[in-house]
Amino acid sequence: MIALLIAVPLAFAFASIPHERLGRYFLPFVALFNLVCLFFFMEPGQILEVGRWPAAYGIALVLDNVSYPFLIFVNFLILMMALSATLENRYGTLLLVLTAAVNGIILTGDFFNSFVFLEIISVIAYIVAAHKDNALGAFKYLIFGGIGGTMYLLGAVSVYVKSGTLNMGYAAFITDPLIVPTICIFFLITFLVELKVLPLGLWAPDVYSNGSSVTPIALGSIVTVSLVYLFSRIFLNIFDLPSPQLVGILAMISIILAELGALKQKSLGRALSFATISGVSTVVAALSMRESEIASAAYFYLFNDVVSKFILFTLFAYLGERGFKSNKTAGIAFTFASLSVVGFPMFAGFWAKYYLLKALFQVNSYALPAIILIAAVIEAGYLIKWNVELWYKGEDTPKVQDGEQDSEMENEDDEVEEDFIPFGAQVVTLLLALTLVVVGFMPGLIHDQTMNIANNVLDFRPYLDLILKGGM
Amino acid sequence: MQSLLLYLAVGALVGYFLSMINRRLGPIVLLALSLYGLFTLWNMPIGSVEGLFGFEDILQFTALSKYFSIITLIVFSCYAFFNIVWISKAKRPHAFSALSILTLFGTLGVFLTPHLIALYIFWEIAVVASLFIVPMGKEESKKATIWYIVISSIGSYMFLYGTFLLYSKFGTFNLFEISGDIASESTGFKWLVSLLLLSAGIAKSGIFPLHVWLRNVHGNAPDTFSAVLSGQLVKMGSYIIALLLGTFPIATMFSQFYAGVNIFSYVLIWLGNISILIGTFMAIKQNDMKMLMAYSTVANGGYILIGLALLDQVGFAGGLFHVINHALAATMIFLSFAAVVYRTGTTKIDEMGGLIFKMPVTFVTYLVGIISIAGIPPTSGFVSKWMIFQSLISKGMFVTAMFAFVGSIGSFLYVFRPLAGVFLGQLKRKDKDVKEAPMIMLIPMIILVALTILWGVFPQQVLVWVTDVQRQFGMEPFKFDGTVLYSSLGHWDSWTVFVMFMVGFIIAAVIYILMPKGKKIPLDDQYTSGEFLHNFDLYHYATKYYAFLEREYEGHPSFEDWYTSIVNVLKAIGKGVDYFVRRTASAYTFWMALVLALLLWVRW
Amino acid sequence: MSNIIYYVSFIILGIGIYGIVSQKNLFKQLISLSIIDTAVNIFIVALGYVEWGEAPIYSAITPVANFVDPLPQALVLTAIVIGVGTLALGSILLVHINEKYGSLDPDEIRDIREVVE
Amino acid sequence: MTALKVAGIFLTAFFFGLTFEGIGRKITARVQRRYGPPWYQNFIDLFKTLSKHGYTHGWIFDFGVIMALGGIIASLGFVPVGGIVAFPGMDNFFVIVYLFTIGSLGMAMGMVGTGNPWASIGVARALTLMLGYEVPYMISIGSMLYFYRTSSISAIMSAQGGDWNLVKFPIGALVALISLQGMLGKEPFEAPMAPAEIASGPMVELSAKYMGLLMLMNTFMEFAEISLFVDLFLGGGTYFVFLLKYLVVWILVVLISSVLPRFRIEQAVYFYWTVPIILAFVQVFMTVNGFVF
Amino acid sequence: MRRVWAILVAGVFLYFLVGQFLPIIPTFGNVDLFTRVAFDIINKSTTTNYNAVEFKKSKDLEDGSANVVTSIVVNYRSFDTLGEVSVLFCAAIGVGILASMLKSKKRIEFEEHKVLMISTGIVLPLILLFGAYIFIHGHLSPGGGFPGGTTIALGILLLMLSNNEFKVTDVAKHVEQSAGAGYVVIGLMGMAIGGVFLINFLPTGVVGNLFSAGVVPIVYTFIGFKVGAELSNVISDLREG
Repeated sequence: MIALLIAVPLAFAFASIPHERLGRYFLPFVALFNLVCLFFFMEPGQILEVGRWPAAYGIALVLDNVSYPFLIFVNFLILMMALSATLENRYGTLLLVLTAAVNGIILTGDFFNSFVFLEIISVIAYIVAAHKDNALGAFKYLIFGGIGGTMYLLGAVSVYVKSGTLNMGYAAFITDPLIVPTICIFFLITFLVELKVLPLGLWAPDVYSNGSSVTPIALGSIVTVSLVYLFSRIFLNIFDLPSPQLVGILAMISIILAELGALKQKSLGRALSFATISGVSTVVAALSMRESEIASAAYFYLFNDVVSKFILFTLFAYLGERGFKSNKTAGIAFTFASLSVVGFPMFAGFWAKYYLLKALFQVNSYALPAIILIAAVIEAGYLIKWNVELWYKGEDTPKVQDGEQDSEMENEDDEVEEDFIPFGAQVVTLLLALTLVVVGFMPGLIHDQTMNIANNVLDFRPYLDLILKGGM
Repeated sequence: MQSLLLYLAVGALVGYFLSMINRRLGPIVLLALSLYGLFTLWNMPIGSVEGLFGFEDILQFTALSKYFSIITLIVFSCYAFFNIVWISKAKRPHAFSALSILTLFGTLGVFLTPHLIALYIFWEIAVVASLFIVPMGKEESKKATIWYIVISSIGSYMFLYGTFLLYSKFGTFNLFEISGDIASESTGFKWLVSLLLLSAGIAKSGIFPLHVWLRNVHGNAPDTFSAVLSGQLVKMGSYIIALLLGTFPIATMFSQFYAGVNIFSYVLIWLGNISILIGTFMAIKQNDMKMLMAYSTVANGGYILIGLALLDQVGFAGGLFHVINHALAATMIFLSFAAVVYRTGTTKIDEMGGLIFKMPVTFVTYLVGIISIAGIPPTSGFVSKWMIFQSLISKGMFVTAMFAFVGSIGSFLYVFRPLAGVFLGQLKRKDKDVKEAPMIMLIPMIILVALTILWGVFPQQVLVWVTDVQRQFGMEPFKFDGTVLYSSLGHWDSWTVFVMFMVGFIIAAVIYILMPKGKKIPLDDQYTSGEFLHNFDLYHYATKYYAFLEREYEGHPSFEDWYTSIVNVLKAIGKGVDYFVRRTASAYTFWMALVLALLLWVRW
Repeated sequence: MSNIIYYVSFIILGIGIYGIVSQKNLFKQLISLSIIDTAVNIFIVALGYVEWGEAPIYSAITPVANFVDPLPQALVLTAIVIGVGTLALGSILLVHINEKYGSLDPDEIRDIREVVE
Repeated sequence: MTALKVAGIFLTAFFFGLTFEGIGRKITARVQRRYGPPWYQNFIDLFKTLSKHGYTHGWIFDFGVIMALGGIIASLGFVPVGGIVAFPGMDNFFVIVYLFTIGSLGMAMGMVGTGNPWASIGVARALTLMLGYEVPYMISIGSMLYFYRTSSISAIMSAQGGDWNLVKFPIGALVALISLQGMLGKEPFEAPMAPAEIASGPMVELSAKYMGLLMLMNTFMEFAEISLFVDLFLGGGTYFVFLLKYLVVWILVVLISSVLPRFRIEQAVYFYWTVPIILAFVQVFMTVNGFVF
Repeated sequence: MRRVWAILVAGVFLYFLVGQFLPIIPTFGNVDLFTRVAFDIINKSTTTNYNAVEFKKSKDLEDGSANVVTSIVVNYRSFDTLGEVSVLFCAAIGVGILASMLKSKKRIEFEEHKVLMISTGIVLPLILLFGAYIFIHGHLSPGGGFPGGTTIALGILLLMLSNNEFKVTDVAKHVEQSAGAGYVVIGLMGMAIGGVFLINFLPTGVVGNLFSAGVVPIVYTFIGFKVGAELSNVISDLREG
């Protein structure tokens, strides 16, 4: 039953070959189908042994309290992207396979299987990255991701050599203090590359800033979320993170460097890419603490960051050189998203920062909060700058943005410019912006979920029980 | 309180949509709300506690809250009243009104809650709402917005950090619960927390290290909103300072340094001194009248800080009293500027002149405003200055006293510059058909003038509030009896002074009337050392008014440049990062290996 | 000296990394990447070798099981195909780069890009 | 009773102020080898100017003049003249100092209101000079307030009894004297008026009655300021002793002014912010550490 | 300088692999299979009790293919193979997209060669036949879907080299689609019949017979067709430009 989440997208992908644009029309329905399945026909706590081979021998798909919310979130993002992005021919098919792959990488309980899905994601990522004639960035990513993939393969194989099986649950019985870190370093390198933690994430800005409406969202939002899941599954649940302090320090450096890089940029796209780097680095830094409170806050932060960046990147892709003068809705969404990224109150971002700082201070960690706040100051500076610039673009007499509501000025009713943002994108961005506001007023909506995830991801027992139970 | 805040939150939306119908309705809504709030809070008993949005006991109405909320609401009602006409010049009236209401909402929230996180939330709401009003001003206002947000964020994030530090120690966000236990912590912790929490107030009220944003923001913001910025939003910073200095047992937390003043207060006092110096001398050389008043705000923020940091019977009261004086005076002055700009359309001093015969009421407003700023009796400005001086002298803090004197005398210089340049002197030919500002604009100014003089002659009402605050913080309240004000160095009677002033004035007037009447001649008929006047515009002495004084400190260091260069350094680092980004794959693997080696190194 | 083959695969791996870092030409870097893949595959297959073991196929010659570990071989089969996909993609990307910048030398390309921006 | 005292102070200021000014003019003339006007010349000038028809430049001009005179009269009421103390205890130093500024502000406003650049320049200089002399003056007086724990002039006056503060606070007295020279606008701190340079600055547009009123104001101002000095440093004394001391100080001031040239304005400010301020702080240091003779 | 860096980097890697990684893996050859799942897989007793497998004798085991690697690839870890197929699929699509995005549409022409043309006519059927053989006997002998498909694609390449007129038509695309969909459909059929995705729902005959091992040959046939079609697509895309 769980396999449908992977099989159905694949089947539609294969079926969509003969006509070039067929995949585009399949994509939203498939995502919707996945969501419906997840909501109504599946509940966490079930395992599927593919081909009914016992988990140790075959491949087991596990749907537990950790992967369930992630699946919902990822499929929701895919649905949003399917509605908002403009897909060239054949991209629909690729994104269908991507859907299958991210669902697979979240569901699978097998190291080598996750490697295969990782490679699918990477291959699609290379293609998507080459969008808008950005072959060079894509090639960088290919070289880098290729090596990362190789490292992951080495890790998986050494897990097999040491534990005799590739299953994640059984792999957890490797406890030799000499072996585990060595294996984990292989995985860690892959994740540092794929999660764009500087200095390994240097490929990201060139890839994200190609001005496509697909690339940054598919890679920056969807893939990132699934990989953060895998990161926490491997390093929080199965193995111990090797030298967590070092990872934390690395991520902090990455935060600051990324913010400075963003501060310098002259194009909004690159600035946003750097901002994404710092956001994900924050999540990694927080996750490396291995505390349930902090992890929950980190997932909240991830939620806010991904949704806001979704809005920002989409609007950036459509804006091009134009400002918000002719399109207020976009402006509102953009402003809300940037405010939420910076973490102003009454947006989701504030609660993300609030929970994160609170949890960090409870374990007496004082460096990361300082870093986060410094980064927030820089972020506030350049994001507000971009807001103002975009609101005033091409206006001889300055007109002002209004942060709260959308307003039509009497004196510009007569001049109506053409609407350059497709309706779908407008609706989606506005919807997501409103989501940020709603979450800002009712943080419990997300926080309960993230607490649930964090509590489950940090104790290994239920996962192993599930695998040992076996069955459907 | 809860209902008031809710009305304000809803009022923002209502005001927005009403101003769709007619843009004048927006300010009217704000006026109604502020008057309602003034009525409510004036009659509210001190110490009443309420919840908000389901959080229990999150609102607490202390004496300090009452004092500051009343100031805020007075300022805001005058501002709203003024806007009813001015709004027609606003860039985008709906948003303007709605955001103004939201600013009021945020500020009142700040004043009403002792819960640090709630305070932070309200604070940021006020900041963001005002942030989006600022760029409605001149062209430079866009850059000003960046200054505003960055420095305000620095302050508020330091505040947040300190808040969480306290939380990690004491497990509560309620300031009043914390205040008791903090004295027993380690010295470093106390310094850190106090400085972090105070830095929000320092950034907001434009104290020395973080004063650079005031010139840009106050100078370029929409004309009437500058009044709120300088008269009210800056007072949010003073509120934080007063709250923390009063709530924390600063006197017992830190060791005594000099004349019963502890070392921490002394650091603050020195910040205040530097602010006074910078504010005064930078204001003297400004040619833009709004920027000039912005720097005067810096100087007065220094006064308030000094007064509050003295933490004694007279000085603290003086600082608190100075808050309301400066609030009223700055509002008056900026409103009169707004009226002038409304008619003439410029803020450069040397582009105007002789407006007094065109807009007399505006002139009188400005005159009383500057008299209060300069602290001359019988306006209320003198009362607070007298308190601060008395306290400084009685403690023997003569260096600080010197700074205070310099600021006080210097204020004569800079407030006189717009007076001479804008209102007095030769009327520019381009302004010859300028009219007095409309009636609606004059009424709030007149109200403010009346209040200033009233509280200058009968300061009891304000002193009652101030002494309530002192009692709340467990200090010895300021001693006064009717209009007689006592300090350890003697007393004076504002009423007597006023009477004597009247007597002298009447004597002079009598002499003037008895003597033969003078003949009225136009301004351009005067002593020109035998020359014939060709251009009367040029005959008006307003450019480089204090050139001979400015020459003395031309090469002064500019903190704006310093901060800009810091930003440039950061950008240079960012450029380095970007350089590595642009390298192609070959460099990356090297980095990867580096990380690998690092991981190993740490593990061994 | 029994696990000489490990060393061989490691050396090939090192050659690949050396190629990636040292070569300016992007195509050579791609080739180096696939060299690394190959080295890893060799290594993995070597991991599964059992002394005197035979190919894991039941046949007339080997009716009973005395096999090497088949699972690494299966994994390598998958890994090879994935490597092929990556290689094909990389080559077409290089065609694009060469068409856009007229060069495969990263330094020249960077100069061109800075001129463009 | 208070009213009578105030009236007495006013009359004293009027008659003796004008008389002493006349004597001062005479002394200056003698120093400059001239014959000089009679001692009652100022009365003549005053009544003559007051009785003539003058020219006005609009209501702010008139208002400024009235405000100037009114402010000075008001502040004069608080100054103890020898035994005559109108408001015992309430004659607070800062009140008096700030009441003076009303007069100055009124004069500045009225004069600039004439629209004559000379007036504006003169006022600007006057204010700048004020920034110079007020600070050391207030600091040195402040040290006395700190010593006597009171800021009431009459209290200090009576407290010093026999031995004058001139002896107790010699340096402070010196600083106060230098500042007094600037307050009175006498050489070497005469830049604001400077008849030959900026056509006597603020006074440039004055005619008939306005001139008279300002002369009166000037006289009262000098009287008040010198009386302050006498009260604070020479121990006031009974009415006639007070007047005697007053005369001495006045003659000293006049002699100094009649032999010295004029500082440029920034020179004056620079001077005030170096020498007198340092001296004032020396005095402060001595006072705070109890070195009072 | 670059080369110094390069040697340094490679050195770090080797240092890590030799110094850190080598000690924790078993020395070459002495692997003890009992500690690995491979042992049960070889003896086809992951779900049943252990009994030795004998060629051409033992029947109806849990998995019937004589080639153990095949049994792992297509049966035990068939899910990996599905993913693997989709990797190749995505790569092919990507090459197609990127090739179609190229500005300069110039087709690579080869010079006609008589010998090549004639010999192609002779060799091509054999090649195709051999490819088919490889993937049909994937469960008995070395090889399988991927090598077979590759062989077929090589035949297509030979055809291209031999005559310029030849173009890969949309037939390839349809074959690819139907083959890929077929794999998934088999998986779903397994779900329908056996209740689990990709279950082996056909009887696994005697080990070593051609008609044995349930769905394995079918899947491999699909894979063979799919891979062949995909690779020929890739080649033609690269050529057509």
